[in-house]
Amino acid sequence: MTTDTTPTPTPGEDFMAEGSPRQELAVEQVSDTARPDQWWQVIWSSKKARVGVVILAVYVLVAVFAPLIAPQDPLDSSFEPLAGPSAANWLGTTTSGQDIASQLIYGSRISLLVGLFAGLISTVIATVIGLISGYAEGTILDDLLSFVTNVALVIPALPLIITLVAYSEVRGIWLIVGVISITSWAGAARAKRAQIISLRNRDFVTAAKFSGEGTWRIVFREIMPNMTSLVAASFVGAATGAIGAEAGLAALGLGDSQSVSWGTMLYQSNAQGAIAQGLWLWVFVPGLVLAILMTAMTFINFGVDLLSNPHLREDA
Amino acid sequence: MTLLDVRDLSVRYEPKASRPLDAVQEVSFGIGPGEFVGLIGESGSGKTTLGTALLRLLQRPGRISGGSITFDGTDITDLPEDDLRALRWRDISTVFQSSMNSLNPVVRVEGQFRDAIEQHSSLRGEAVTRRIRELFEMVIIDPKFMTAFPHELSGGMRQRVNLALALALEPKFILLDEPTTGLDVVVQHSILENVRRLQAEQGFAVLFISHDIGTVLDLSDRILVMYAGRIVEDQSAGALLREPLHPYTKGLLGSYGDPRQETVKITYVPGRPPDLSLPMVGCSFAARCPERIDLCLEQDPPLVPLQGGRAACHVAVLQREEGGAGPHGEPKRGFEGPQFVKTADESRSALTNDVVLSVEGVGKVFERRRGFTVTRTEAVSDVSFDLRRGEVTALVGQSGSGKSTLARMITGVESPTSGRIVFHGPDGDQQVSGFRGRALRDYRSDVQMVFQDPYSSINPAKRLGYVLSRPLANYQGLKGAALRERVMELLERVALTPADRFVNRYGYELSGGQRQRVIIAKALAVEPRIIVADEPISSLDVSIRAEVLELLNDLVKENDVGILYITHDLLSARMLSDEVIVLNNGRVVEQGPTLDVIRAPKDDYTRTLLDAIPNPF
Amino acid sequence: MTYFARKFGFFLATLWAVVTLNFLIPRLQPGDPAEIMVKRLAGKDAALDPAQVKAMRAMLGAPDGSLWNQYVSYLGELVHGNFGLSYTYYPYKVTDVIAQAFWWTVVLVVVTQVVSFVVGIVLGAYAAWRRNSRLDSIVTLGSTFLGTLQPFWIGLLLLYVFGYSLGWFPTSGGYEESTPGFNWPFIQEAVSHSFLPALALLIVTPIGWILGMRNTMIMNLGEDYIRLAKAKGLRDRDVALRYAARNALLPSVTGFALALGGVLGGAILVETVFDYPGLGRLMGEAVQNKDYPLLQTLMLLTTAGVLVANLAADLLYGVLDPRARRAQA
Amino acid sequence: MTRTRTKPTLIVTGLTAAALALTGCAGSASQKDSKASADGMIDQLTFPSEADAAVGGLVNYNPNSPKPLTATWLYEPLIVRNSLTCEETPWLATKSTWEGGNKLTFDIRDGVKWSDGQAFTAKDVAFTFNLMKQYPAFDKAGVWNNTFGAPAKSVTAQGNQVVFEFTGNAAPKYDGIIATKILPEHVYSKVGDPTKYVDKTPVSTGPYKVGSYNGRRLVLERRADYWQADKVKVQKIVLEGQYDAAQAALKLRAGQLDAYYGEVPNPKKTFVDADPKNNHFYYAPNGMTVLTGNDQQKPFSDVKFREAISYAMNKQDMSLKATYGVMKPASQTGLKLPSMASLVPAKYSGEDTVLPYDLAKANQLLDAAGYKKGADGKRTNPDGSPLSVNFSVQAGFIDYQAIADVVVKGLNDIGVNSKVTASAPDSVDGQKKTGDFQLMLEYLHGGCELAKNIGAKLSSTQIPTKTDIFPNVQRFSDPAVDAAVTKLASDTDKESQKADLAPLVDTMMTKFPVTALIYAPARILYRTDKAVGWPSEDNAYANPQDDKLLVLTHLTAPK
Repeated sequence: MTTDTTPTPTPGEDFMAEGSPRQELAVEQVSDTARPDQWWQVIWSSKKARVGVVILAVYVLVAVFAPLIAPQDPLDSSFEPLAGPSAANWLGTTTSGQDIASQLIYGSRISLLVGLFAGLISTVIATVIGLISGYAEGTILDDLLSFVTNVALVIPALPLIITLVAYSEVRGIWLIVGVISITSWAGAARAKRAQIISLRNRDFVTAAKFSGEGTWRIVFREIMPNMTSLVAASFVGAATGAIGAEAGLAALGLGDSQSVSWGTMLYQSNAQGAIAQGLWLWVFVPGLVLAILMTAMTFINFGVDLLSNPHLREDA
Repeated sequence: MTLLDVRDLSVRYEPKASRPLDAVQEVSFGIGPGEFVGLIGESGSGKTTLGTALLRLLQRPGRISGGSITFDGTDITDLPEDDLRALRWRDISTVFQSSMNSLNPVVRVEGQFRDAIEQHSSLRGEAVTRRIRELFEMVIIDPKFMTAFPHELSGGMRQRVNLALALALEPKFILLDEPTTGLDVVVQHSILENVRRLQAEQGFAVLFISHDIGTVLDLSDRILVMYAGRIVEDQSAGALLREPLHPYTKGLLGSYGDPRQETVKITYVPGRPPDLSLPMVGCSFAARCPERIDLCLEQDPPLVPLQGGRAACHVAVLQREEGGAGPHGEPKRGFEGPQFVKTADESRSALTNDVVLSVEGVGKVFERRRGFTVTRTEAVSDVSFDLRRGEVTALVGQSGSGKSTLARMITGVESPTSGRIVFHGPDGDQQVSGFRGRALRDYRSDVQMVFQDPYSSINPAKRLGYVLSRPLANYQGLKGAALRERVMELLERVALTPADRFVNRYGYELSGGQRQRVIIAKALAVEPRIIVADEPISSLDVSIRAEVLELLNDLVKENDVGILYITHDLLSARMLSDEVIVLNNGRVVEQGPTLDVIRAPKDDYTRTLLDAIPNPF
Repeated sequence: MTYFARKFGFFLATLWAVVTLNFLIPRLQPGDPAEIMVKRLAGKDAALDPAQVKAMRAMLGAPDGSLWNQYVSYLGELVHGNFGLSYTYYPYKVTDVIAQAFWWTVVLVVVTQVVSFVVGIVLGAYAAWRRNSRLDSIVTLGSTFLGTLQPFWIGLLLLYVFGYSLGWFPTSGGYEESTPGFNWPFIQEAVSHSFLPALALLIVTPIGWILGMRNTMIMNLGEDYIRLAKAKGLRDRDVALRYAARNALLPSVTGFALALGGVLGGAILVETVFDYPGLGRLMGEAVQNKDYPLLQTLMLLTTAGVLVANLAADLLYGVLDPRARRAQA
Repeated sequence: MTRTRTKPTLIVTGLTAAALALTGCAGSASQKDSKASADGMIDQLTFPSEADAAVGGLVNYNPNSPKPLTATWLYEPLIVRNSLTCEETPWLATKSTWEGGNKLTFDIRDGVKWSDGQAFTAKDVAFTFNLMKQYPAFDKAGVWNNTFGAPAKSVTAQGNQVVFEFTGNAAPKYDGIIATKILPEHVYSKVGDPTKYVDKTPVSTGPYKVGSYNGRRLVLERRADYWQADKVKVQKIVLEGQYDAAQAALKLRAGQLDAYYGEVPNPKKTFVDADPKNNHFYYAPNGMTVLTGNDQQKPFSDVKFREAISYAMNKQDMSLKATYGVMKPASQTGLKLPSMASLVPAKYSGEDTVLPYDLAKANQLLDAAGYKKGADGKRTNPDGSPLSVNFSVQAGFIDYQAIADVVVKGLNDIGVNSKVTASAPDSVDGQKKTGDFQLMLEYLHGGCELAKNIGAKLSSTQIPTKTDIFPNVQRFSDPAVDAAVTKLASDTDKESQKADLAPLVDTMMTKFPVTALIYAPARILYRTDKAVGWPSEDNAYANPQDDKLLVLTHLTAPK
């Protein structure tokens, strides 16, 4: 293989790629033309997703380095209550003398944690149920799992969440994560079921059977890797939903009241009639940062969607 | 005067995330009124892109990057969409490749005629209906199907409807883009007959795009051969058959042979077409060309007039200039590349080895329960044959003939409803019927499968090494270095060498032929006694089919494995098999040693299948 | 035939599952409805007067017997269409209570859903057709941002701006001085009172439709029948509407039915923020008051509504998509 | 801080408020109101709806239904007792007389007419109470059962008197009996089960009759033939809408509401400051928030420990953080001061019974009691085992959570390792029943029936059971105290009651069964532009929240 002219540099091309300008004698060449773009390239190719990734990165940094960034301890109630913005309290203080800016900064931790874990758990549930159900399509097992999925899908989630949270003895972040997870998986499970139904009759699945693979291995090692983009999209979607749900629950007064989150900030500020007292920032800033985070994550999902749906590419 | 005049047309795809690609490069040709022109090329050659460009239907990121298209005196290259609209369908219409998708699934067929007719003519109401009825009759479809939805029509009917739709406004030019691909040979034939008849009657011009030179040859007045985005040869059909100029054309022609002959040779073009997104020096076919000379590597041959046609080949030009006596020798008619030869003697030595699996009077009835009615479909009835060690049995028939059902029963996926299948394995005879779990898995260490579509039968998310290692790990318990060594061996065995270049590749990085080799290697991994090969070549480009056949042939000889070769194509059956079983509607209509069946077919159906083999000679 | 039997069987099975869940969930919660009622009534709950609790328990008469017996009698009552007496509005029947709130929510939800569906579909289709245009970006980005806003937060914002600062709309309730019924003053009041809640729902809901429609439509635009329609020289409008949008609409139709469940959930928040006298608020109240019969019936009604909507969507799908019709036949 | 407003769980309501709380300029109906008319009459006052019903149109005035449209203005009680000062105002009864604790006689007022014109008699009263016997669900006063005192034997009308005879001492039932709404026999005797009776056309003795109701807005019109019509100056009362704090504040500021009884945080800033001349509030101490340890478990079973931590409570801070400084630190006597000052035993009178915040003293007490401080600053139990306190707080009760933070800070400051666990209010109620808790916040009601309040709090007979929450949540048990409570309960005489109370107060002050933190209010926020005469700190003639009838008779048009 002679390579006498410099190949056009291509991102992601490895040294083995034989796309030399003179393709002579490359009788058995292995080309990279058919290789799909790497997932990060695809996501990054969307302007929206780029914006989303950058914003999310900022939030993550703020959450990780909250102790360094936040001017105060968010639970320290030793400041003068109801103070306006100042050097010590950038956004003023709450009625119980806590620093609003610090609460806002620390609040990102709860939102991101809930998003991460509730998104993960919900995605795992959805994936396992969706994959098994779809792979077993037409059997009793599928009927059963589809039934459970459909029931979970039609039951109005919010009343269910409210009842579940009201039932629980202790309200902590893990409860919220758990409740959100178990009420939010059904839609994704259904999508995955549909997807695996379209994949399970592919020849490579039959081929795997002929390789002597067991069912679990076929489902999770052979088929699932072909659904990564769908799984990723459903994870990002679930995480976004979970962040919103956590805020919603907390704002209803059903959150973990011992931790600082944007939802609890909203709840506290409203319960204290913050607007009536002129504490604008206390009410509107948490809602705004929340919406920005969720928008950013939705933007990222625009990018992820491109993976599973090449038709959507070439935009942004 | 030409109806359609294409000059230096180039089409460029510019995806944001990857390299731009010139799918069509400076193509020039013309089509006269009423002329029937074939456009041949393998997948990826740019023929469909060219067709789409002619229709001005290119979508981003593709665009016409140069040249011009003149239709009936009007330059339509940059004609505004509004002006173009007047021309569309009234003058230029089309039939697309995928008959499944080119009709709007939610609108009745009649409506899809009506909107086009009303858009471009003054016909309204009942007159339109009459016209549609007329069109239906023209393509020999009962007009009662006018009110059907597309999904209610069979594939063949749908394509006839598409044809009728294309003719609705009596256009001057119709682009047929692989209109019969995916249809049964018999149906294919009747549709093409139809096209030819209508063209003769109505005198429209046709550009017929196909990957299969056989289908186009007898229809076309003139043939364009396309390779890597360029036209490499342009000759009248007769001249092309008589004296193909470009080696690639020779390769295409060489893919066919007459199965009745004593010795059948079919050639194949090794390798794969170049990556059009990379710059190219020299002739784009040079890498695969057996007649290549040094000049081919340095200079891109222009498409020049030659022998009344045109060709883009240095060698052909030099040979003609030299009159056949020069350093480049005589022009050769055949393709000088690798070939797969089967003699009659080889075929005659068949049917002597041990039987490894016998199918005894097998029938299969499917029952579908819908409400209170039960529909019984007899997919297979009373089929008997043997599979022998080191021999190939071909199961020939169209889709729906029951071949796949038989394959499923033989691989243990389904049970016969009557008769029995006996596997004469190392542990004694074993009746094959609806194995489950462990038993099925064990049985599959003896029976393996090669699939029709090499594109979907390799897991796109896994490296080849992994794909090949799984059966070894599962059935032979190999691990670590031993496993890896065996994987390499397998790759070498199917000539994917050097193996270490392939072992970490993904399936989609390979060409179709290479992929099919991987599948074969995988089937070989467990050293099975039987391989069921379900149409292993039908989705491959014509030019490389023989390559896979040859490999299978070698395997039979060397590994002493019995192959059940399922196909609709008697030529490949002749090349590969020792015994042929012709299935029609689930019944065996003819069965016997391959040569006997092909040379002296007793059944009409067998004859129809034989006729369907394109015979350019 | 089987198709319908299957659908209906599933409908019944789901209904049963939901009925059972509805029965269980409220009972799994801590708290005694009588105590809670007394707390709320007395207005100084911590001084829980045992005599009053006793009286209240005698009045509400619930819950007694084992969970299983309660369940059996619950099912029996349901079969007879007897949903019991509301604890909160004792001695009114649950059905009477719900009847009061029913139309408020149904009108609000149906109007907003239909409007947001139509708006979403139209905007989504247009964005896909004019893909990558400025309008496409505005629609996609804007609806994304609005769609991630929390409904109650939006509610607050609207209340503040339009209710209080500008004073254009009333800020709470469903009406004021008029008498409910089919009379002009009432309709006027009802419309002006519903406007802000409807707007709050409208801001948040179309995003799903817009993005869903846009994506399916973009996918459909790549289909051969669209190319053929263009090749036929049809006008853009015909291609966009009759070919692309008509097909892209199909998945949204089933989505529409499923979304109803979510909307009813969202209505709890919005109705509460706006003090709107509908089912959502009633449900919030029922949760607070542990009004089991009311809560059960509301959840049953909601889920049954969603189920029926799903069934209807399946049937509608058959009408819209001839391919599904054959599968049903 | 009573849990007066409905803050638990679903508090979206809170949100509304916030937005509403802005400028309040949505003028409408009640704006075109009434100025004082010449005769000192007031045209109309608007109060929030009493039935906090989400749906209108379900009319029911039956005073014993869970949510009548109004429970205040139609049916009347026998006697109104100001729950702050415990002064009684005769109402439908002119006089009550105990004979021992077993027999109670009411003199029924003459000249009272039902709103349908029929005369009100003692028979109606006897009928009402006998109805309770027949339908226990009606027996909110517990007359016929043995909660707090012996059940009744009979209730009979004797001329213009009604005589209650009990099987034993029933003195603590007095509060419930006098507050019972009297029903017309000629109506309620014909309706079958009165608990299931939907009373749409009330026949009542009260100052108002129903004018109109459109499902949302209840208009009550003054009865000219009311028995004390001369005292009622308000022509029309409108009950409309349910508001949360901020919403109410707005409505009040805009003059669309004339009084509001729920919690409004920071009433001074959100309401009074907007119009100091007309806007006023009165948060009367009505009980107190107490810190309740489980007295049957370590470490709260140790009196010394309870005493020590009582000094670590920064009540000023709690007052500030939880109530914006409105509610004052509470007296450890368990009595609401100053309104019950007269009941404070001589031993403590003149002394400041509010325990000081004194960490040094707390530390010193703990050291002395053997709770040693380890190297890490954390104390251990006297037996050396680790000491840690889990504080269950009702999630969503913002003021409780604010107090809890201060409590935990105080405890940690003296080396008692503590943490807060927020649980659903209902779960906390569950813990009250099971006793499965260490420390929580709770309410001690300062009602007039001392035996039912501070008495019940300390009596071992009032420890919660698995099914019922009784007041002695801390599970304090002392036979001497039980005896004192029994004595107090059976006494009907004020002076001897005071003497009976002394050992209970002493127990509070020395045994610290619970630690008093800050007072909890009975609230009113009101406007004086249309009516004056509202109760206030200076003139606490009525409990502003509970005694609305009494307040009404004091309202006059401003001069």
